[in-house]
Amino acid sequence: MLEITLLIIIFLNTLIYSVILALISVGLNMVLGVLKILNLSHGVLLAIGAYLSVTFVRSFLSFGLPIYTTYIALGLAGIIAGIFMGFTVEPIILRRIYERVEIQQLLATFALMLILEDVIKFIWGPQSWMITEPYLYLGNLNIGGISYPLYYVFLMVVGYVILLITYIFLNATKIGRIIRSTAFDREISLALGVDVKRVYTYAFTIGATLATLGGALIAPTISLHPGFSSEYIVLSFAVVVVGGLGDIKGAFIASLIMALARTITVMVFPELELAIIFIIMLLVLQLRPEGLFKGGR
Amino acid sequence: MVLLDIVNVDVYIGNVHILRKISFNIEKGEVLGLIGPNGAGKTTTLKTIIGLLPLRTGKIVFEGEDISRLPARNRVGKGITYSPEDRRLISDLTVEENILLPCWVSGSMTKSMIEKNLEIVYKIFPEIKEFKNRKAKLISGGQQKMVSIARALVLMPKLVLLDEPFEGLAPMVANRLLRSIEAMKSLGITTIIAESNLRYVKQIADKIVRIERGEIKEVVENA
Amino acid sequence: MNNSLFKENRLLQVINLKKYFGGVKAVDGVSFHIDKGEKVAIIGPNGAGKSTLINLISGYLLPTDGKIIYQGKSLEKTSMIKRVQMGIVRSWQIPQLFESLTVKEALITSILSRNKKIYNMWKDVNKYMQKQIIQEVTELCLSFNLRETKPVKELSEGERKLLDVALSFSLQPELLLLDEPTSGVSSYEKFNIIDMILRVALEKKTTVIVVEHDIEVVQKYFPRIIFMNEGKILYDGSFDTLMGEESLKYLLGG
Amino acid sequence: MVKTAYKCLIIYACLLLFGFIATRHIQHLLSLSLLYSLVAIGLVILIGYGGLVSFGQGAFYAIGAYSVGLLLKYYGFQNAEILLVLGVLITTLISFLIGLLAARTRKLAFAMITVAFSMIIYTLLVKFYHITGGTDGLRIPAVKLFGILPVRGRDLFMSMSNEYFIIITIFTIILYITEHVINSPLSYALRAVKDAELKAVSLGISPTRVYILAFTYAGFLAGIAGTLYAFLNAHIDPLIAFWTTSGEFVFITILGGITSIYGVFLASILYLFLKTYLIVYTAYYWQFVIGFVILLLILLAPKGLSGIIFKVYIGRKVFRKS
Repeated sequence: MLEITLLIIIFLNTLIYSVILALISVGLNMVLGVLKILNLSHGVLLAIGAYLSVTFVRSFLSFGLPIYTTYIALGLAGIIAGIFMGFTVEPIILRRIYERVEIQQLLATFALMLILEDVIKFIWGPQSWMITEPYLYLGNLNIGGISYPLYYVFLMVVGYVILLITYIFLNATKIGRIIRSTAFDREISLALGVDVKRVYTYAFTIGATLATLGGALIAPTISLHPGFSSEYIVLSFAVVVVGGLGDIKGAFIASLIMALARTITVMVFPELELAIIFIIMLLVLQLRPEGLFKGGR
Repeated sequence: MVLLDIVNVDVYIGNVHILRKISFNIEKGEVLGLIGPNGAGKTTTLKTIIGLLPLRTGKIVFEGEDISRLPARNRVGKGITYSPEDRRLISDLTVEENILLPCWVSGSMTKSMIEKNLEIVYKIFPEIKEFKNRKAKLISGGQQKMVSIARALVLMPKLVLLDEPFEGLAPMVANRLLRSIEAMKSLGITTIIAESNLRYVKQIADKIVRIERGEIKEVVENA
Repeated sequence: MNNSLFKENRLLQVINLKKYFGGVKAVDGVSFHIDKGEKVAIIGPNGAGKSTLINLISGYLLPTDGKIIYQGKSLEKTSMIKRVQMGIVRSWQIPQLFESLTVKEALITSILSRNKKIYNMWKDVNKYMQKQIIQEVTELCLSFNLRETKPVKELSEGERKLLDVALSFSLQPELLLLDEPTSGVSSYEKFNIIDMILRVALEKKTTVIVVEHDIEVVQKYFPRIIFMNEGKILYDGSFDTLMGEESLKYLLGG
Repeated sequence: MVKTAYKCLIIYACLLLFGFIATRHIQHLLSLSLLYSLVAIGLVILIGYGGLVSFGQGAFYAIGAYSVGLLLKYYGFQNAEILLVLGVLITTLISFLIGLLAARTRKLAFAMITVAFSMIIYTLLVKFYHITGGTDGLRIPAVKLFGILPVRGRDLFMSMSNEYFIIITIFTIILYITEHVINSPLSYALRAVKDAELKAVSLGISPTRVYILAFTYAGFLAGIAGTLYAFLNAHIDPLIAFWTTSGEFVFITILGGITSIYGVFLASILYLFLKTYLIVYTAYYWQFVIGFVILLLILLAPKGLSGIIFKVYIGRKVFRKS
């Protein structure tokens, strides 16, 4: 009986952690695939989504709206933050560095990360923030005598729905396919008449929105403090490397693998909890530098 | 009536001088063969016309309008399309999605227009229909070549640029492609074919331009 | 002819060499041999497998099947760097060069590599600049009409081709493989370039294999021609007996 | 080479002189800047000459520092010179091993491998807290160099602090050695591989071997800087291994113009003083200002600080001619 409980919990933890990893790294990899820029400030987008949802949830509650509306607040915060960042950061900054050498691109997005982190501090202050209402409202689930927060299940379901919508968007809509073809071959897309500038803005906005939505979803589960997101960005590097640079589907599968590895490591050898993810990444870079799933593209 | 006029064009890639003062023109409805060995500058010429490479001096005039500084997508909008030498299909889209891509991009085409054009394309290349739902990476090189040309035709352009269209095609298919180009000609489509091999071009071109080391060597009317 | 003498003179032997890329037979059962001091031009239309053959001999690609015997040693598994040390040196069709160095520095880098001093990180380069090396650099620059102090990034396309060849010669190769040394240069420069290359090769007794598509160049400079098409050798001999120039031009697509 | 020796001696003399007049606080800052420039000088070799962007130098910095900390705590080595040598040896060895893994990759993959390594070190330092002290870090007592000179304190001439004296001395020596490295055959090979890897191979140069050597040297310098940091700072914590520290090193290198070791020397002084005073005056928003400066520099002056200086210089020359 205990074994089954354990298995269920491993399963749930893996899925939950993987959905967070996937939301941030699918977006990161999409930006990398289309714009050919590794956006070091992608992690801060997650933070912005999280912080904005604090504001939204707080104001919803202060207007006296019932707690269940805070879930709408979370979604709104994620989408608004993503669209706003997408339509400002890409046209104002990234567009100027496409022709530059890699190191300058990296450094520019690094600078952007520093700036955005302080903008967060400027708006929300250096103190910690918590919005536990949406988390507590759902209560707990009883799994074989162990109580398990239901909000995590909610997070997982919503996260997977968002990923599914993204998948459908990229595979079944015209714009989605145009984005994919631009990622695959920029030059030929130009020759087919694609407005590459606009595609870049769209792709970046979608990537950013995935991250901000991810931030909004995890916001109720953690205590937000400045700089909390810089760990997520390096985690998503690892995912992106394992999945293959620019490979969106690969990033999703790699998120699952990484989440499983982490969940198991936490139980067996907790000191290696995060290290294991980077160790897997190192191994993959050595054995299959193109990523695990190259050829399956 | 001159459709496209190329006047004293110089093109550099990096610091390398690729095209040296090239000039030629093509009449509306003509088929022009651009002939020259490997590395002579044929692909560069086509890429310059479609707008993938900038020219340093000279100008390109299309239907009386100087298009030298227009971005590629506006040139496509004016009715110029391009099928590259190395096919360059989007390998995880299906064959039909690849062909439809330019229609989706253009945005101004109605569903019925797209369907009509697609039908014409399938009439020219009937075998594409058989594998239209397969992923582009899963068809053979010759088939990819056909799809790449079909993709350039689906917009029913005024001018189509074909880079080595016969390369990799079986002789039978190549002959059919010749017939297709003739059919396109009767539809009023003007064609520039870049080839290193005279064999097929000789059979169809109205005019042959020979290019070597980035210089136009001769322009001959082909009887 | 005395058989052993014949063998002594033999530099390279290629036996039934094959290179397949998936279904594409880029080189399909090629055999020939080259003697010391020969000057050979490989010609053929687009996609005939000329460059692939050069890539196989230089070690940039490994063959699907077949043998490459160089000075009596079998090369199939030897790395490119090893082959360079054994005296097989190549140039590339589009010269990639060291843009941040000057002509002189590039040549010195190459000579230090030849002398196996290139990995030293504690000693000043000037300590290696004995008279003999300085003289060697000067001579190479003279032969190829290059100015020593000129930064590589300021060279013209013709000069880049020449530096590329000069770098190859600075390794004192036994066998020099040149992939289209005149492509990309204007028609009035092409004879000049081939002229310089062959003059130095004669002086240094270097064996040269050139991939070339310019019929005029081939006819004027190369006593032996290998004609390839679709991965196979169709002809190996002197230009005169090959066939009419017109039909050749047709085949090459000129 | 004589000229290099003079150059280094002059710099040494200036730094020495400065030590007599500067306040303790300024000396501390300058010492820290010199440590940063040591790491950045390694990056000049790796990025500027070799074209490989390492976002993992913070890890080697941390390994140097923690080698000292752990050797002191668990093995009780009291001789600073032994700690220094061991710390540098350990770091160099590890950077050689990581170099073996990383030298096969290029560009983004290389940057990511180094980030990954950095984060492994960081998480290990945090999670094995019973050994490393976790996020609280380790205290480093002032041990003695050659049994006489404590690595921290003011036992030397006038107002000069011991740590300042030790650091400027070692810094000058490294500067001198690095000048040699930059004029060595390997540096030419590095530039050759960076510009045209395939051509370098066809001249018989092995890119992997060249990159391993360069990477190891950069790790060696970061190791020296790290061990000295432990002596200087009395307290070390895992944040120095976090990837953003490595980002700072990369920034300094670019600010200094990527290929100039004197450029990064100036850049690291500029950066650390700027950062320190920004923290003093703006408390929370120093990152904003620094990020803004980086972004402006990249958008307006893509060649970095020495690029700007170069532009001004060229501008004058042109001006004079006309």
